[in-house]
Amino acid sequence: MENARISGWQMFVITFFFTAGTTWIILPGKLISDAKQYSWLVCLWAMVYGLAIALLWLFLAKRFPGKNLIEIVTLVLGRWAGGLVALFYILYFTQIASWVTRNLSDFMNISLMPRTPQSVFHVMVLIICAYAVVKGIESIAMVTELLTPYLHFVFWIPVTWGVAREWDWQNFNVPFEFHFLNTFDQTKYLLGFPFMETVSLMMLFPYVHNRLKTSYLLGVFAAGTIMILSVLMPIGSLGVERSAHLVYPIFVLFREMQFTGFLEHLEAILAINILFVVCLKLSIVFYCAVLAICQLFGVKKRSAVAYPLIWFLSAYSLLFENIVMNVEWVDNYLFHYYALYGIVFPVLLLLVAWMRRMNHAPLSGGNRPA
Amino acid sequence: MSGFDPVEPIVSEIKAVLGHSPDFICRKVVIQGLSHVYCMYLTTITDSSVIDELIVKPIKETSLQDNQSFKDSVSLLRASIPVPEKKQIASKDDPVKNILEGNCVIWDPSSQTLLVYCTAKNDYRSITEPSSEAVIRGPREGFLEDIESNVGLIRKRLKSSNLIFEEFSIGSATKTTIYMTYLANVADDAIVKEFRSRISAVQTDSILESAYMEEWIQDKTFSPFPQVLSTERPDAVAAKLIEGQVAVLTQGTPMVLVGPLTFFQMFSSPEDYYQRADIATLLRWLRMFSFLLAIFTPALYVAIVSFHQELLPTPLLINLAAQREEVPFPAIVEALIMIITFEILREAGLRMPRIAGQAISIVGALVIGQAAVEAGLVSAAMVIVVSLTAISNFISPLYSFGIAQRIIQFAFMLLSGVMGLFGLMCGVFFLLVHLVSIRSFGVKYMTPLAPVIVSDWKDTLVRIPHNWMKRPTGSLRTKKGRR
Amino acid sequence: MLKPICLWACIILLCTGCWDTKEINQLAIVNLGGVDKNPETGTITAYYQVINPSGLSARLSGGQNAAVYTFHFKEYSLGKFTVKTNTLMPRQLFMPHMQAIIVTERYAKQGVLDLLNYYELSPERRSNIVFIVTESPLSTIMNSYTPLDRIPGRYIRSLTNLTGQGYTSGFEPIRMRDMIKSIYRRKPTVMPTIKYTSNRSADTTERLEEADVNKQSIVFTGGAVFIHGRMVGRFDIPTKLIFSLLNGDLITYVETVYLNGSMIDLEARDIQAERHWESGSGLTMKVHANLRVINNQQNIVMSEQNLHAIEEAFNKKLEEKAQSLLKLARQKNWDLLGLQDQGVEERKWRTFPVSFEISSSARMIGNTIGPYFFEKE
Amino acid sequence: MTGLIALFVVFVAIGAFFLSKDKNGTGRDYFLFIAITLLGALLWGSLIQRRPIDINQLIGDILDRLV
Repeated sequence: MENARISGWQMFVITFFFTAGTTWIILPGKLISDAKQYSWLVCLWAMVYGLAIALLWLFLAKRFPGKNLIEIVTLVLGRWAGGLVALFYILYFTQIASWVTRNLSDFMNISLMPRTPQSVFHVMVLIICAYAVVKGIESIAMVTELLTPYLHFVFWIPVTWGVAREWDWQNFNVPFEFHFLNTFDQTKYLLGFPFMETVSLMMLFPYVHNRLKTSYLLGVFAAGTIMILSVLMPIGSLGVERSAHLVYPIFVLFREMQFTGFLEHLEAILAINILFVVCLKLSIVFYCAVLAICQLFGVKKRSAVAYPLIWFLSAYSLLFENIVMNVEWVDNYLFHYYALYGIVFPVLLLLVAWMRRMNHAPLSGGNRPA
Repeated sequence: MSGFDPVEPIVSEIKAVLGHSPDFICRKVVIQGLSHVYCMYLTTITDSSVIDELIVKPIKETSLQDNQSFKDSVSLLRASIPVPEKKQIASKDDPVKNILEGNCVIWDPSSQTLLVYCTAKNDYRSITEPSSEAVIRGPREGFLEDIESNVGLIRKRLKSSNLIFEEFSIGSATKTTIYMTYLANVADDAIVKEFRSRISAVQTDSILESAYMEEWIQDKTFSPFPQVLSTERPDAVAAKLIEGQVAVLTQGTPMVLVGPLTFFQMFSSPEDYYQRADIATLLRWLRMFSFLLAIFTPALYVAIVSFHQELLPTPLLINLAAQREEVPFPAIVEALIMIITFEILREAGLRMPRIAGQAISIVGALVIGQAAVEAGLVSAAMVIVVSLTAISNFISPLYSFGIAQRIIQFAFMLLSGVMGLFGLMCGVFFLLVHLVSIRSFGVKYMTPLAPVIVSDWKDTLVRIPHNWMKRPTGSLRTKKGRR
Repeated sequence: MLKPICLWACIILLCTGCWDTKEINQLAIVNLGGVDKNPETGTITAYYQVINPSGLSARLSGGQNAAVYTFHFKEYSLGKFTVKTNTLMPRQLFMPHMQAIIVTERYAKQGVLDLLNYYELSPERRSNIVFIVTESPLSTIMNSYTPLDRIPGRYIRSLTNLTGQGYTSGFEPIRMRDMIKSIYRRKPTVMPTIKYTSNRSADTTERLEEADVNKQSIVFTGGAVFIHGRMVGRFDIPTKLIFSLLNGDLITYVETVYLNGSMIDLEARDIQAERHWESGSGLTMKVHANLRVINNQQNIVMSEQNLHAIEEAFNKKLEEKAQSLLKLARQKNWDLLGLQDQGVEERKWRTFPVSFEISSSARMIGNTIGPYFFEKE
Repeated sequence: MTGLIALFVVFVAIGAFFLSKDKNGTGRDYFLFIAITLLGALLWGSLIQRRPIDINQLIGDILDRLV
């Protein structure tokens, strides 16, 4: 556990980039094909769900101040059971990391560099993120801080300009009857994908010394609003049917933006943005994974774990044959699988903690360290 | 060398140590009447006129009789010699060190005491304008090789009692004197302590230039970025001291090290504080823009020309295609050729006499570039790109920062030649992480931007007029501005 | 610190075979594309007009040699063209700079859905290019040089850009993306149609010496109506303008009005076309325009009363045109006003009552206050 | 394929070199370094033999049975 310190603002920025990382690129296409023009409503209740689940984890973290997820698990469930759950969480972090890398290489192959083999993208990005991880969470936090103004400025100015020009309210009354239940069921992966991954940020909670609660919740809230906007924009300018058929509607939106006759080809800017966003999200989740492993096995040097993990992650992210299989898997299993880490384990921890408190001593103030 | 009296063990010892060198003199001076003293010094590093006039002659003339009041010969000697006495020492090895430092040592056998008089010969060059950091408006004074006059130059600017100089003597062979100086009421104690511990922890046999010290006391050895500022301008050092930084003066070199250095201080030249605020801010932005230009132009050119041609507007693409019609090499090879030739020219320019140097390297590049274009080895756009990067590289006020830019420019170009825009952006992320992880004496390298300290922006990204500047920079946790 | 560098080095060694490099000189920069499908045999002919960079840059010798070269290939399915081009084209096909795609009328009539699907699949082909239907044979159009703008692709693009200024978003909705957007809509989209003035293509550079451009050149003749990606009919230019006006795309156009036996040309600017749906009485279209007198041949003194008369005449003229468009829509069963897309049921849209309220205000009258004229004795 | 093996050997060599150079490295560092690299090698091997150990498929099947 390095003695790093993260300020409230840095935690907000980390949470924002972690939650809103690759979702605003991949999900709109699938979401719009499921929920048509009401997809922004889906994002709304997904955000509410995200905030609720975040409160649950904050409550868990408040019960054990100064302890990250792995410490809580080993503390509450003892050595062996705790170790098993910790291994589950490590698998969870590595899976998120490999999916993020896979998303990046899919994007790069589909839109910019079709002939480069995917593993080259994987290994390059993983090396940089491993370097960032070895440099520690303070470096990652500061890089996020440095990149935030650039990423926002370069994304929002062209997008608002382009979308405002081609906005068409006609796109919103596409004939589609809206039933809450079956849309909820169809799009429950949205509850899982961005919002239940933020449990891995619990690894960083002990580093944040002030305003943890507000910055964390604000980060999730900001990510939710970005999700809503990134769904509204393609519907508004490209139309529901077209964005439903596109793999990366935001990317096509960027390609078709024409300002003056001269400034036409802007997709490179978005590609750079996506690369940076993926690098940030990957280094954060990679850091959580490496920290979890170091914590579990009591290893001090992070580089002894980070660099070999590149091999594992680059192999793991090649497991999906193609993007269609990936989307199908996300559609069927993602919510249930993530619920294991997002809901089942935290509630289990709270229960066991509450029960052990019961037979030890009466519940007094709750945050008396065990 | 006059015959010496075997009775004097000390003199024989000194002679044993230094006797072999031709410039060692040991004179036996007889005081009127009864006693005599030995006067030893090295002629090459002492001022012989001072010794003859002010030491030997007074000893000869004083006679024991007319001033009986003195009890013994030592107080007599002190009274008669007008040269300010450095110190009285007793132990055996000190005399050799003092002689080597250019002092004159007098051994009085009757009272068994050693007196040391400072007679060093300081024939240093006069104060001239520092050639590497010339400014249009601002003082023309630069530091000298003599550490004492450097201290004088600083003291002239900072007449404050809080200005503290701590002396160190480092290097077993060279024994160079090192002064660490800071303003006690402003500098942060942690930084000063860090400096002190690092300087005293240096074990080496020789410190000939402040660059040796720089490598010893900097945090991270493998980073192309300088972590300590080396400057020749006393006004810059004074400005930094007021801001709460610590300076290290080294004997024998005009370059003074000032730390802790952060990334954005490298964009401000001392001249910024002598121009009006708005001009200085624009100049600072220009330097930042030229930093980006120097790093990204060749890399972007190679990436776009060989990987992402669709980013170019059609007329430009047609133009480039027409130019590159007869160029045999791919873009990356062409870029490498041009950049390497330009580096060679620049290095040659430096070795030539100062005035011709800069001009030769730029003219050379353009002439060679033009010839290469005619010969069809290189496309015209490439010459523009290379000379643009070279010129924007010259603009950085710090030479070591300029070299760092060239290293990064080279690395980025290789990356974009191999992986296009993707490789370039991976390189940028790697650079950012590296930059952010550097600590200069505990202060984070990208301070006012990475851990966002908005109050500091007023002096790094923008230079606000002096009358608005109330507090010194917060990032150095200075006492006055302590939060 | 050393470790990442070594890792990085072996990565670079690994990918010395940089996959995606393509030299600028090995690119065939396509500027104009044309596609034709033979209805009987189904073979597709694709025309690629490739820019010849050295021909264009004045610096090189001569400059007389051709600015563009046209290749055409025959294949039975669209996907095989990228491979087929290697049989004739010495360079690699480079599509991102294509300015327009020209489709023959007979292909449009068969439905261009397959072309749209193929086109959108690869990110190298951009979908904000102009979609044009041609009446005359594709070979004459694709093999002819154009004056003033030496590259035909840019010639067409600058033509459409000029007309585009009269439309709301600065671009006329005639691009491939508008075509794709309208596939699922019941409101038809109108793509421009062109014709070549002579049946012989001007495929040699002497053409550039001839002064009379009209003899051999591309002319915009009107609009082709597409419903669900299939061409169902044709518009002439005035109906095309009214169609875009009533659908809120048009902001400026020029109208001639007859008053007191003489002709007045008016430029209608900042046209707003709002739709008000009353539940009972159907749709009322409120159109308002600011008028600017461009040409006034009346032989009476310009007065406020005269200006009102001009406005009345303009409103009446526009009302006529709107009603004729409505009649055309109902007669041809094309939902030109997009009523079904806005919720009117399939059965009822043809009898759905639509009324127009047109208002205008004459704002500017140009340099002279009134026209020169002789008092009739 | 051979390139991959060569890269793997180079990686292990560099890793071992750096770990041995660092004095206060405990035995656990070695163990963990070797364990994770072997895990990665195992996964890469399965990928190359076209019979990938598909963890996602595994999760999918388990969830099918459970839900």
